[in-house]
Amino acid sequence: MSTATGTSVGTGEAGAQPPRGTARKPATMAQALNRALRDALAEDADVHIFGEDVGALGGVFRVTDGLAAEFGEKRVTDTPLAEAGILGTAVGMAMYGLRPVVEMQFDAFAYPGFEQLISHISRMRNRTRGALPMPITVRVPYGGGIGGVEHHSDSSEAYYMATPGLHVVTPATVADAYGLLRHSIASDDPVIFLEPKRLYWGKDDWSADRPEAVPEVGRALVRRPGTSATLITYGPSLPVCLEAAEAAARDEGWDLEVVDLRSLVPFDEETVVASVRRTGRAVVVHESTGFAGPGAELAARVSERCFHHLEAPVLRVSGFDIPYPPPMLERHHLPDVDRVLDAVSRLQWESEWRSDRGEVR
Amino acid sequence: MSTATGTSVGTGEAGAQPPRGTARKPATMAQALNRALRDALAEDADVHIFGEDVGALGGVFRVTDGLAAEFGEKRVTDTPLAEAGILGTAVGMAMYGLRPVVEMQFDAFAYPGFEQLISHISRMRNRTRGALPMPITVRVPYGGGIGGVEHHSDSSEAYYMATPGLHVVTPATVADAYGLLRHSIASDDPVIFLEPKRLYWGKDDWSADRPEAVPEVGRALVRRPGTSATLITYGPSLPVCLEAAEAAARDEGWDLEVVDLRSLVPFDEETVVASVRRTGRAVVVHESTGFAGPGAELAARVSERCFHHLEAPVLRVSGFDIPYPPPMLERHHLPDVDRVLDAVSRLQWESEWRSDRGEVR
Amino acid sequence: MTVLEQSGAYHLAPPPAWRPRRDAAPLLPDREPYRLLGTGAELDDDLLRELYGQLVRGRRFNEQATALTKQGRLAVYPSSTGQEAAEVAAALALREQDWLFPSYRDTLAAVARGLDPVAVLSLLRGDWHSGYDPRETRVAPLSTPLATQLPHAVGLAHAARLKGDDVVALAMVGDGGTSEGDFHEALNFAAVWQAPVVFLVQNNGFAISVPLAKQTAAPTLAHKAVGYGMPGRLVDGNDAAAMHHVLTDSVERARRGEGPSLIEAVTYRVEAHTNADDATRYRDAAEVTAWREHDPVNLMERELRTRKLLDDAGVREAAEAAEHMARGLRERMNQDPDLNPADLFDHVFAKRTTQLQQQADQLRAELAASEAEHVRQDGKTGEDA
Amino acid sequence: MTVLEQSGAYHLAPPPAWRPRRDAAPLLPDREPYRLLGTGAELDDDLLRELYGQLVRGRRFNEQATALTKQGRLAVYPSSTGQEAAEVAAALALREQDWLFPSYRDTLAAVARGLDPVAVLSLLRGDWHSGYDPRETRVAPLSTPLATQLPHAVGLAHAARLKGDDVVALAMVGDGGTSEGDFHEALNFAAVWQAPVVFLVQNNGFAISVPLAKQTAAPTLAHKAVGYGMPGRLVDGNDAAAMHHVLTDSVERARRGEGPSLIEAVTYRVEAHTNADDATRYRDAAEVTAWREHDPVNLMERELRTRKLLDDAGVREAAEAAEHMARGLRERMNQDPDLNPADLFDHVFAKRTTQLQQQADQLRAELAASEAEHVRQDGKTGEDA
Ligand SMILES: Cc1ncc(C[n+]2csc(CCOP(=O)(O)OP(=O)(O)O)c2C)c(N)n1
Ligand SMILES: Cc1ncc(C[n+]2csc(CCOP(=O)(O)OP(=O)(O)O)c2C)c(N)n1
Ligand SMILES: [Mg+2]
Ligand SMILES: [Mg+2]
Repeated sequence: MSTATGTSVGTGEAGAQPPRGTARKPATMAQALNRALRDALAEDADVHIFGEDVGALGGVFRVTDGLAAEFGEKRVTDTPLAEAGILGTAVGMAMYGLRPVVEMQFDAFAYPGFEQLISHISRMRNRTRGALPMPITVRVPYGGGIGGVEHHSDSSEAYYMATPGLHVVTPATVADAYGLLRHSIASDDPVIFLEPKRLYWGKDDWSADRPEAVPEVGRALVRRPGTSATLITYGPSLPVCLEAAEAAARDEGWDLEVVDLRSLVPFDEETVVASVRRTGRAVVVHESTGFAGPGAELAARVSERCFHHLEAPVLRVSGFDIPYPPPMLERHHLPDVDRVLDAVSRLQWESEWRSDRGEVR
Repeated sequence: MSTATGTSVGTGEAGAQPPRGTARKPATMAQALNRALRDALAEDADVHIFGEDVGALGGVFRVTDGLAAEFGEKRVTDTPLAEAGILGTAVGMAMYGLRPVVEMQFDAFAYPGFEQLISHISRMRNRTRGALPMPITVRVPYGGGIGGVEHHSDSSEAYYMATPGLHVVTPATVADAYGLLRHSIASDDPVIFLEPKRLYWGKDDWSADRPEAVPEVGRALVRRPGTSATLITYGPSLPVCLEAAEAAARDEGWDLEVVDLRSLVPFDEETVVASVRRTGRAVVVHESTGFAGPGAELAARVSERCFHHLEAPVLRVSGFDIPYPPPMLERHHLPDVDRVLDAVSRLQWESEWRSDRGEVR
Repeated sequence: MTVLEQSGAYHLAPPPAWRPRRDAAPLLPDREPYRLLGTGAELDDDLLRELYGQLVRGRRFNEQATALTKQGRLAVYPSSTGQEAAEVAAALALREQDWLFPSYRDTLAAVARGLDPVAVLSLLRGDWHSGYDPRETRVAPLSTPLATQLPHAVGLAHAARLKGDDVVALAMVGDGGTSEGDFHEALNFAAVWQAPVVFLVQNNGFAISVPLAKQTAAPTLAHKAVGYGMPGRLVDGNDAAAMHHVLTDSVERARRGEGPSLIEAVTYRVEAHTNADDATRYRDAAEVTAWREHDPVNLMERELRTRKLLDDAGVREAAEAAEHMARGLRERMNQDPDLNPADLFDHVFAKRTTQLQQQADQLRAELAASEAEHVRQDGKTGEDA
Repeated sequence: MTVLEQSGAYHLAPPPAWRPRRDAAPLLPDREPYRLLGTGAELDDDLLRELYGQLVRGRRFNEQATALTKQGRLAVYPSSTGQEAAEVAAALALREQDWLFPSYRDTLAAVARGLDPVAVLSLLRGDWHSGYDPRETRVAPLSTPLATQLPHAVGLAHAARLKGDDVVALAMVGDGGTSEGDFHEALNFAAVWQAPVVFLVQNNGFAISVPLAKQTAAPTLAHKAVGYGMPGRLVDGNDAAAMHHVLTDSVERARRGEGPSLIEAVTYRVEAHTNADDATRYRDAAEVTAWREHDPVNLMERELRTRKLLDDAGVREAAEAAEHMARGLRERMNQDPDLNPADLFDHVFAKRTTQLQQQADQLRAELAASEAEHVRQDGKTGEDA
């Protein structure tokens, strides 16, 4: 598999192999998502897609392309332009047993629906002691790097992570785009499904007709094994981290492990902690703002759980603590390979690895 | 000063002394807030208060009691029932040079206004390169412990902290309630002013006519100096921490330092880091949920900045990662003295303090 | 504002997309609230008797719940005293398979629908956020965030229609709630989808302390319907017969696939907003007194007496039935509910996450430790005494 | 739905709080879009000429901006081609001290108001989020989140009134934007406060791909006004004279303290939603062709010619003026804007926080390092070459 940036991405030790004899050819993440929606619609009559421009247009990113034509307007429906209305009616549809899959057109346009999301979607199951589960998938194209003008490049995962009752899922590979979206739609819990906009057109070899199985939501994957330090990342920053790892191996002799979280909630503490305990060093990488951003939880948790194994403080590489910049300045904001490598270089390499450190202290 | 729980709270080394000869008598936090609003209205004709029930009723917590009668309906205005409308019109009023002070009736009822808050209030100054500052104060009664039914006890500070462009302020004492609210209203930046509901009726000795000056927004205060470990907290959890510190001193011989952040944004890294470097141990305490909650940033930052000074991992004591419980179960959720002490006891006291540790490694 | 033909005029086709849309006139509400009581209209005797019984029980229920709140048995109670006609009619207008979407004030509508009152009071008692199974009862949880239940009702009604089921949703909201964006979005979705929903606004004059005049400048709240392309109906909300008639009419209209309606019930909140509120701060006692003259229970009693369907014995009988209900409620509410702290972790997700499992274990350990402590202390106290 | 008096009827006073509210009839819009062109109405010659010149320049501006987008000089351009009449009339209806609240599509209204086009295009060019000083120009930043600018306009107009200033706010929104909760809340606040605001909805038939019929079931969008208690006006949005007349009328009404209005301009989005959109996916070319027959520039040209206010030379002259404007725009837009990365940190708060200062320092160091790297590499390349 190769990602948008041309770096090779393996499914890692936990990734299932594709079925034998299946033709794999280059496919974009957008195509895989489209296929996942199509297959979900075909397999389960309770799946309904609706949102702004998801019908004839196929969505502004064409992720729902052709679905209205194939399944009709009752299954794939253009709604009035109102995000709280979309999420609110999704609640009612889920109450009646349907499985709504809705699209927020861009990350920042999910904000009008936050009350429905926080006060109802995330809490209805709990409110009713399990009587009203909310099998709703909220697809949100997120992140920057596509030259979008204001409000088109937010990374809002911190809001979702801080809301108990929501799953927060984000694919970084074509196979995961398909597999995680299918898992999410099948889930009886509400899922915020974050689609990295700048990976929409990234290609991997992939079999649309027999998509390979991917591990369930809640499992992180080691995308590149390594021994020197762990890069903890997800979504749009995975290709950046993989590229950084290659550069580090080539130029500095550091062998970096790269962990792709795949879901921020549930959070796969086991995989992450095991990796950092092994390597003794960690950098959390994402493009969202840093202060109280998604990386705060990751860094705090790793710092606590791996305390006696850490050779250096857990560092965070992220966007700055600013509103997302205009297109002409966004490259300064987005963490790139250099910024990742710079953080890695600050991991106090002068002190040596002592595997027994925990015991010694 | 004594707080609701009866624990003595000093303003610490940075707190200004009250002016000589001023009568100090017991006052509640609600009274101090009311006085701050009154004095702000009296001093600056551009200050306008509006929101749901802030007029004749004086707000459901009586914080605006008497203000409409004193300043008239044009200065203190009941609005239609619509939080996005309240925040959105506040933006327009601020554009015209007014200084709106608005009330969200309860924390969870601020959610309908999140788009206005995130997409406009927090960004308008940046959007216009400083031409349109947003001197808006959004008062939000927050937190639980008052037996409120669903949606009446949320702690939503994580959302605000993750939004660049907002100040996030929260008083824990009567003097700070007055002083920080005055600072906030005078600020040219938008402030989310979080009022701990369960401290509204807590009393301190305080002089309404000559309120003592308090340090500016962005300064943390050491409320109790100590040497064994630092409790980092704010708002409703300050009294809990002070009580825990007294109990620890009495029962275990631990001398705990208690830092009251006063504002989560700006974050006073200097004061917090200095304290933890001194004590070598830290526990972050708040009642909001833990996962991706406010404490995540605090713990991550302290872990990084104090790495070589830490004798134990930074621990977090918080509410559980669940929707806020119903009144009859909330006591299980809220961090209490025992839960704080339990965390303190897990700070690996068996290892000894080595002030030279940073150098040794 | 039509411009007369003048010299220099030439023919200009209208804008191509322009086709005069649906006529607005039939969507406009009556000029006065619709009423049946006192008009001598032909009405079903049994229905009137049924409404009366429900009104008397409803009033008693409100009084009992308020009393229980004063005794600390409920965390809070927003009473619907004075609004019983709308509450009861909402319940009776629905068929078995229909859904009710109540707000926090509409405990009574759920109870009148036949739900266990103790289960309905769960939210306000504070033992859990909701106490009944919405799918079994076809009553959504009482909704606290204003107007947020309205899009739920639209989604559910739309889903039922997609599945070909005969289900109507009736959603209740207050006058204050009409100002929220969710009200607007819900009505718009309903009209565009022609979903089988009825929106019932109880205009009780106040949103806590804020009177209607500060809430809206609309001619009536029912006029809001026009902007969505649905009929608006204006009804005397204290006239249970009128409420029942208009609600049934709208519900059956929706059932026939003719789309949603908006009903404004003009009524009055006789008590304070909740037990925690002090209504003297914002309204005159005189206003309340005037409304007590237009009490829904009294209006129905008078109607029945006029129609010779009720005598003193009948009144006594109804009061006794209500008293019986109240006694049962009191007794059950005076028992402490069964609480299980593990519930806190079990319904956040379908399956506990690792973190939630850890936290559940932590709480269990804490509770065990504090129980042990109590036992120890009780032992001590015993010795000391 | 009135019930006739029958035997058994008795007198029942109306519900006490009930007073028939404001009459709804005057709030209802005309049945057909209001028009002036082609009607032979008496109109001001200078105004017609002014409108014509602005329309021609506006059209040319749209074409030029679209061309610049194709050349990569703008990140995106949502063209108002076909909607120039509404854009231009909005600008001209305002006085100096009034405020305009445009949406992302309303670049032209700001330009017609006299703002520097390069500054107005800042958002769409991508050098910053907004390029002019709103207080100096009395034009709010182009708003992207739909309908969110409407409550801003209400707040500003209300604030001006509180201060006793003579200021009206004109807020622009699309047909799609009327479905958002913010539209509802803004109109309601405006009506309750009787704020001097005019809401102009450009109904251009589509919200990206979604046609009006899927957006609303209302008789017209102007009918939404009734539900707020303000007048709704329906206008042919391609008739610049009618637009100017109705807008001016509403603006002056607001100025006199008579409250807000809602205007629906019936028009059409001739181009795709933006350069990134493919309109063939959701509409027929025939529809577009039909609307081109109702083009706002052509309509005005025809009117002027009919009135003998324009000849071929005049048309040529207007085209040349427009071409001159376009050339200037092209030249200036072809120069790279001055960018300063430090701007990223300077306006988040009044004062940089410690953290922002650290981050600014970090970026400065990164940029210095990469510049050094470039110099090194350029040096090398120089040697290699
Ligand atoms: C979104 C939201 N904002 C604020 C509140 C707080 N609140 C609870 S009831 C109420 C007044 C509601 O008035 P109305 O809609 O007329 O209903 P009524 O209480 O009269 O039945 C308010 C402001 C809330 N519950 N939800
Ligand atoms: C809150 C919000 N949701 C979604 C979008 C994405 N979006 C941009 S323009 C548009 C369509 C707007 O249609 P309309 O209001 O009719 O204006 P027009 O583009 O026709 O001028 C959409 C959905 C947005 N900008 N803001
Ligand atoms: Mg009310
Ligand atoms: Mg449009």
